[in-house]
Amino acid sequence: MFSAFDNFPALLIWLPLAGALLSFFIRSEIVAKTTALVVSALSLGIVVASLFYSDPKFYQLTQVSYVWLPGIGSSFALVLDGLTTTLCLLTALVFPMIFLLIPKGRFQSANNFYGLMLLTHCGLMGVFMAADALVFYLFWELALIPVYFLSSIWGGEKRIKATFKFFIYTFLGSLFLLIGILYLYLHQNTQSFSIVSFYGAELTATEQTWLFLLFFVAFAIKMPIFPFHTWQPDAYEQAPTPVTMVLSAVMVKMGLFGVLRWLIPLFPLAVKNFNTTIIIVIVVGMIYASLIAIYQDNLKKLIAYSSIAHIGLMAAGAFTLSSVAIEGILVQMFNHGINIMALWIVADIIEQQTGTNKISALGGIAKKAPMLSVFLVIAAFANIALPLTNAFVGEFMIFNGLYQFKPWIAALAGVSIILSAVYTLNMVKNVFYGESSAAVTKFTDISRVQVSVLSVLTIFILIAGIYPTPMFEFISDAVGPIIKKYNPN
Amino acid sequence: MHITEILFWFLTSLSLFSALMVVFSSNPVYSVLWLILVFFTISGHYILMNAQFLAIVNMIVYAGAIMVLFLFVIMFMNMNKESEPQKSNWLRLAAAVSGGSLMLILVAALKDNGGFINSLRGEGNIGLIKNLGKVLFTQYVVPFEISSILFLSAMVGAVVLAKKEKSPVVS
Amino acid sequence: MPVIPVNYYIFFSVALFSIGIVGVLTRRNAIIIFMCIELMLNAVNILLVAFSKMHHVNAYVLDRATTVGTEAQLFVFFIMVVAAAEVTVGLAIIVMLFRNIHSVDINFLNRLKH
Amino acid sequence: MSKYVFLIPLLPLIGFLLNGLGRNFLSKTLVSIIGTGVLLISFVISLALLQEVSAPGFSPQVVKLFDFIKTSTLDIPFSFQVDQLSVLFLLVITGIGSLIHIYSTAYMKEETAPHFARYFAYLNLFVFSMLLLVLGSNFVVMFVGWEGVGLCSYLLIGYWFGNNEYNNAAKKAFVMNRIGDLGFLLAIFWMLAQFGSIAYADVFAKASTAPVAVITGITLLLFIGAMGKSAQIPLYTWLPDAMAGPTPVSALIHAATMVTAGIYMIARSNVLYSLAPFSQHIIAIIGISTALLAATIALKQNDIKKVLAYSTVSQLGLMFLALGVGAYTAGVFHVMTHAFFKALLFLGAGSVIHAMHHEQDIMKMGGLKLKLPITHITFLVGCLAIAGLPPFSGFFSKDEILTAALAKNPIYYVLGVLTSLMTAFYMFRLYFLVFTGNFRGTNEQAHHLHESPKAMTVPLIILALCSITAGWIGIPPVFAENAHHLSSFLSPVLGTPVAEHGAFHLTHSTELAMMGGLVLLIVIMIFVAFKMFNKENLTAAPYRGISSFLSNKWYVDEVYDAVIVKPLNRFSSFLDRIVEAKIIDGLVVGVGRAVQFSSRQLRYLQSGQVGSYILIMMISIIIFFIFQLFWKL
Amino acid sequence: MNAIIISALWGVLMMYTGFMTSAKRTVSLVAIIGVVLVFVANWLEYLGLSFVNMDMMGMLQFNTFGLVFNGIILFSTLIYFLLSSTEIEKSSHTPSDLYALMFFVLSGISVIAGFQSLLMLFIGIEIISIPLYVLAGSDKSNLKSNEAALKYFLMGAFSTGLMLMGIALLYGSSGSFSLEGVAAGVGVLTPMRASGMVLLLASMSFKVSAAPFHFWTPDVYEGSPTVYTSFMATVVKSAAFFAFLKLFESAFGEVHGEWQMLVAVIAALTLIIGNITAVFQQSVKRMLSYSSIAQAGFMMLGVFALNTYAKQGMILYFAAYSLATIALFAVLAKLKDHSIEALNGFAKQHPVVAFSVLISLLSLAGIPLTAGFFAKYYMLLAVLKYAELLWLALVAILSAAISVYYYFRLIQAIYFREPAAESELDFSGFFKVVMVFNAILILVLGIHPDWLIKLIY
Repeated sequence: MFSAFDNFPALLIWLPLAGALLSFFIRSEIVAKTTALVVSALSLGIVVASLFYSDPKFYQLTQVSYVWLPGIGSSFALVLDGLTTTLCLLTALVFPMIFLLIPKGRFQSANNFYGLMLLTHCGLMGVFMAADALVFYLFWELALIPVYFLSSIWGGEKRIKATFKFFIYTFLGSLFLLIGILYLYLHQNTQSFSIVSFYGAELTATEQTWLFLLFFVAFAIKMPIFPFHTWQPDAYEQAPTPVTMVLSAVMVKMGLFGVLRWLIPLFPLAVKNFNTTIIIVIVVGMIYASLIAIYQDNLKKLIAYSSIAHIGLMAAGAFTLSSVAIEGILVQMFNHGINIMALWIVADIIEQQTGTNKISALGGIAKKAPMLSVFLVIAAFANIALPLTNAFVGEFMIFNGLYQFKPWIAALAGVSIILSAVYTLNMVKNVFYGESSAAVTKFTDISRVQVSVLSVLTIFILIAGIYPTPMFEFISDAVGPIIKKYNPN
Repeated sequence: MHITEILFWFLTSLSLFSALMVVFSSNPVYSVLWLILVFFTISGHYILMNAQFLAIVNMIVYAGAIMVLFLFVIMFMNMNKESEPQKSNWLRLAAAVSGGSLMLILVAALKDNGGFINSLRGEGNIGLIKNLGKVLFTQYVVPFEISSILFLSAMVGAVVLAKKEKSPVVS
Repeated sequence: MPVIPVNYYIFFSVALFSIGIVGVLTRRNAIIIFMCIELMLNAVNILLVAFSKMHHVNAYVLDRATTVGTEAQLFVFFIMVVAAAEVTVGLAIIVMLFRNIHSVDINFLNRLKH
Repeated sequence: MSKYVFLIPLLPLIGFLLNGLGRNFLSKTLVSIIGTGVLLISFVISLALLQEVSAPGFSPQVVKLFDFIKTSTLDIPFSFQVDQLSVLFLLVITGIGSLIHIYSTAYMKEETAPHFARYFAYLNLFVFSMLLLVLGSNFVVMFVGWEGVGLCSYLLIGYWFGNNEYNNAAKKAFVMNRIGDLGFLLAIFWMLAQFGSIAYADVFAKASTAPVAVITGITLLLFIGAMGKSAQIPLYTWLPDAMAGPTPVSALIHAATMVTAGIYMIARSNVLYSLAPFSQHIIAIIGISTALLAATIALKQNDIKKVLAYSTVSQLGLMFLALGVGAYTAGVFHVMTHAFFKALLFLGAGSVIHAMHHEQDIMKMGGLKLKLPITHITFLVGCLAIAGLPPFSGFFSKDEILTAALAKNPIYYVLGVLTSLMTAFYMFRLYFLVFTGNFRGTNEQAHHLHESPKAMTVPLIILALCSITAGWIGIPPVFAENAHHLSSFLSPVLGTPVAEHGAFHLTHSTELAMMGGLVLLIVIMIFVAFKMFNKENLTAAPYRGISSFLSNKWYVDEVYDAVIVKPLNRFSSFLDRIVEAKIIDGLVVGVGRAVQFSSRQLRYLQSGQVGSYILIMMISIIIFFIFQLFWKL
Repeated sequence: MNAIIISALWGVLMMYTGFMTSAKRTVSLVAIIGVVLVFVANWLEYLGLSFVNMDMMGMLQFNTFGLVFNGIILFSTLIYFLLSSTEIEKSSHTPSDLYALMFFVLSGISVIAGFQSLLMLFIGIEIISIPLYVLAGSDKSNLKSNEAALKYFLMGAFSTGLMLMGIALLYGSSGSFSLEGVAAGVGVLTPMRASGMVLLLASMSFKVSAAPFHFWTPDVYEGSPTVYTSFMATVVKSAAFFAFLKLFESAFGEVHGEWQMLVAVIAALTLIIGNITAVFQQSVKRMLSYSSIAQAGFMMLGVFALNTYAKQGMILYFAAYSLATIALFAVLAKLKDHSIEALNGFAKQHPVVAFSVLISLLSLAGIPLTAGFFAKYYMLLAVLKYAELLWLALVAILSAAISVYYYFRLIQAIYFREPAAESELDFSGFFKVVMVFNAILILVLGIHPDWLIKLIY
């Protein structure tokens, strides 16, 4: 192994953190933005480099480990393995794009904005890389707090109420998580929070049931899945769109990641008990969210509900415990992030130019902005998982897993495929096609920066849709440990 | 019945009666007087139990100093009339019920405590000033010293509260 | 020799204590309430002395020179000391209040609630 | 040669990329050259492939390009299958595709350069997807193409995106296709679960090992996919609406190629279907019902393209009938002939519309044969072909289907004949209304009437020629033994047609008599049409009774709207406004409210009265005593 | 012992300072020097250097736990003096007397830090309480202050009565006042011991303002001058908790299981009542009073669990809770209007102070990377050691979630809302420095609590 590689995870934490702290003390917006850009670009570089250094065959659960709180058996342990690499890459990819897209003067006291964004960046990286339950929990919260502030300070009119609902909801969830973690820590053989010793915990069926519920609620709220989702549409709508991008592209993956990294490997008995119920609820929720999306007149809310349906599919896939579904989720988490990012960028451009989110007030943008429309159409079709876009691969595999689990559930979930076409195309039609409405008369096509960012995303969408095999190589080591306890051999 | 027992019952019943009168007399001055009677009966009990020092101190400190202070304050406030408004009836009922049930519960809890019998013969003289003083200034010197802080603070406190401010505090 | 079970003292003390509590609960005059609290303290005192005697007698059987039981009597002494200090401050507070509202009725203490 | 097969789809893809990315820079000429050129090259390569596959002793080749999805549990290569069936479709797609591209260069002339390029990009992308569909060597690649053509269909129907009705039509097409796609997808998963692979070779080899119920399930699900794509009951309503797209698009996608994908899929999986008689029954029943239903609707349509659209639905129904009775070759044969004459008819209609300045109501046409001679002749050829008169191609393919149907069940035959007669009637109604009689349009239209340019007429002529001759590769044994070249060509893939290894054998004379009778009936129908519509002064009376019912397409759209769309919308709004806002979010908010409420109530406990504070304390102490001393907690 | 002596002496000195100088600043300076000296003296004792070597006769005994506790108290008081000295000066003509009282309180707390006998407990608590009655009523012309003082006094005296009854019953059953003596039972709770224990439990719950004995808290905290509320709610409450913990650990530790459920019920009640009632409050001061009840609920979990985690967590909780609350009250004391709306847009006007307030609020809410998180964390850990009591932990976190509601209402006002008018407040540079220092301290404890916790070993 390349020794510097071992330090990559730590760098991914410290860099954004340092950048964030620096940002708070910079008065000039340009310098702050540059700092943010440099830091996030460096992170991206590190993640990309780690892709080359990582060796799937060499699977380990800890790479970096500093002693932190010896008194209670926690150490600052991080790992970059197959499960985390794609998510770290996604995080590292999303942030520079967001920074690039923010025009000067959009946000008051921009240095704080960038600082908080970088803190979020740091928190997200930490969540994904943590190899210690306590560290995981801390970053889990660290990712939440800055987002709360970002949304509440720079958000829409009803921001305070909406983001507060979001905050309290997710905070409650994470408190459940905390209880679960502490219980596990206390009732296992070794006095340690490390992921290895957690995986080795031997729990009775009752304990597993309780702990499962605690963990599950936390992750379910974060994802969010039906019926824990009601914070999400409001929060997405009210948050400033760059923050919404973080929320929906990366942050929701925290919940999924939690399910894969912690929930499923830890509580095999409980998972097996509950998974059918959970999958059914999730699938019903997918259809539910899709139906609501059909009715939405608010562009951001529509995307939010669509996201609930898509995340729901991944969550359902995870609980099938089928390795094909989990492999699908691992790539789909990345791909969904890319797709929804593209959708949000488009939504943001529209909101910035027209000042409205109401679909009924929009229309005919395609005539004014053909370039934007091309990107939107691609993103929209990626959103409905058209083959040769990236989402198809993952969703295909997840559906396959669902089918293996219970064919009728796959059929039921499939209804959401149809519904997703309905609402996505409705949106495309009402926003982009038709006659130009009053709101879009002054619409201009997108700037060069926007084109380049959207192009990068589009290229990702297509390449990952046509030739996804390299992604499967990166994640090849990840599935085994997740479902190890379910296959005794 | 031995004289001690007679005394015990006499003091006890008098004490309880006076205590009730403290609670139920509507004139504060009478309350104070009944309370002084309670203290006297309690001093009597102390003597019965051969705790002469406490009996004396009780009379001096409580009946003498403290109650005079009370009386003084009551007089100072001109409250020697019987017109104290009463609490509402259900509140008084609730008070009586809860006080009574606390007594019942404590009695029920403590009624069979291992058969300790307190024979009030004159064994030992621990209640005498000499013996108490010896222990107080050897073993109990630390609390004794420390209670001086208590007095200091009570003193400072009383001064702070009672002192008349010349003018409102200016900032 | 006359023998009085310690239970009598306990019951007596508890009764006195409860009367004090009832007084605290039923009266509205702050001074009377305070006096009822003194009543409660005296109930404790008598109980302590009784216990002191009890423990002393028990120990005396084994050792004539024992000082067992002194500590309770000293405790009573300290209670009296503290009570005195408390009375000082308490009456000062009551007087202060009286100076302001010309009443010591605790039912009028209701500016602070909810 | 087969290793270069990847070029066939790649070239249109390149064309798509060039035209799509360069739409703001390329001139229309350049766009036309790129768009058409790539297709022509593909056509040539396909011809070369034909050479290879028709050589004796050729075995199907699987050309693997790269790993599409390769994980520890799933191995789906991106690979192409080169065999007779796929090459036949390649030829049809690239051939007719090329012609339609050429035609389009003229037809779309009025568009601005970027939109012109966009149009060609879409067309190229469509061809690319269609080629993937037929070339794939496993069901996933087929599915990729399958959805790809759906996308292109969507894009092309909504090509004029300024018009919201077109957009709605596009959306409808896509959504209905998606419903079918779900069936297809589930079938894929089932096959994966059953056979562990979705490569044709593996699936077909292992098919006989699976229980019949499983095969029936899989085939039915596949058929649901086919119903969507090939516009069968109940998923056919999108196709007539799809006429919103430019007419060449209708010709290519909604007549010649994409809609036959369902036929291709079932023909491709014939091994499975042969093992599932129940599915075959279903297919036959649905096919013949669709054929009849669409034919009845077509009788009373006044939009030139709608007539053709319903005719397409009807013909597709016939093809499914063929598949349902096991005559796969007949189905594929009809796909081919239909491709020619329906493309011809659409392009002819396009030529008419072009001349009429986008007027599509046949009641406002009439007497065009003088102004549009070439269009007229070729259109007539198309009509004759579709009506099924010998020696036009339609005759042979349709006859083969009907024969096979008769062999299976006489009712199918009777209904098939009925459909054919109606087809003849409405096609000639169309013909007479458009080309004969008086011109019923505005003066201005009359003034501008002109024959279409070469780029449009030449493809018409070529297609007309094909419409005449295409049937000759499938001469039934009744005319000449072993003249059915198509059948022998396809037999490695589709097996021997049922009629030949005859459980049911008609004598040649009976067969000839039936053919003759049918032809006679068709001629009578044409004559009736001639009588009814070749009038100087035709008045368009409003439809009443059954006519109104038919012209309103059996009110199927209205029923769908009332039964599915509206309730769904209402349900969505119910979910959003009631369930989401009131119940689920209401619960969340309600918890908050409950806390606030209890906060408001609890603080009254804090009464400000010392007495009550102490009382509560005392009560609590008493309770504690009770619990500590008497009722152990 | 060092701390008791120095703080008592300094209390006397403070009384005389009032005679010697009329400059209030000087008085404050002397007080600050005094508390530093007491802190140093305590530190020296921690290092093993005791000024007096007298035989305590088993009345007092100072172990590291007590000394570290005392150190935290003294340090908090130092921060408190630094932040609030100007307000103390404003509160009276003779702040020296009030400082003296606070030094006496400190010496009482130092007694509590080492008590080994119920007598010392009693005296210590009285030394703490009596000056507090006075401090509560120190704003003599303010009726609310008067009311607070009288309520506090009456209820405090009443609870003293309960406590003494409890002590008497314990003496009756064990014949001793020392903690070991009381503990040296037969390992079961006789009815008399149990009765004594229940009464002690009630009176200690009263001192720490645990439900249902908390009723005095909101009224007294609201009525008292804000500076002294701060002192009462932090330093004094911590001391009461220390006494509670030590008493029940030493005297009733062996029969832990017998009374544990009772404490669990008290803790749960405190958490629920404190948090829920705080939600609706409109006055920041009163809200913080309820919040202090809620925090007491969390600390009760430590008393409930009585294990290593509980002790470690208590130490951390004292520090986290005191530092945060002192900072909040310090700002609040400078505000004229105590409604939440008065804080609108505070961050725009005073970014530095707002930041410190933010950190304090986050710490109180138990957000990670602040000291408050680890404090709560240890408490939960302590509770979860009892596997069957998951419900108690759930109650705790549900109330923590509710607490976020009202703490974040303040954050919303401070950070997300627009100011109504120009702020007339002016914070001195020194004040800002101390506030920031305090915030950094909270963060440091939140990142590495081990630095504090390992001191007790």
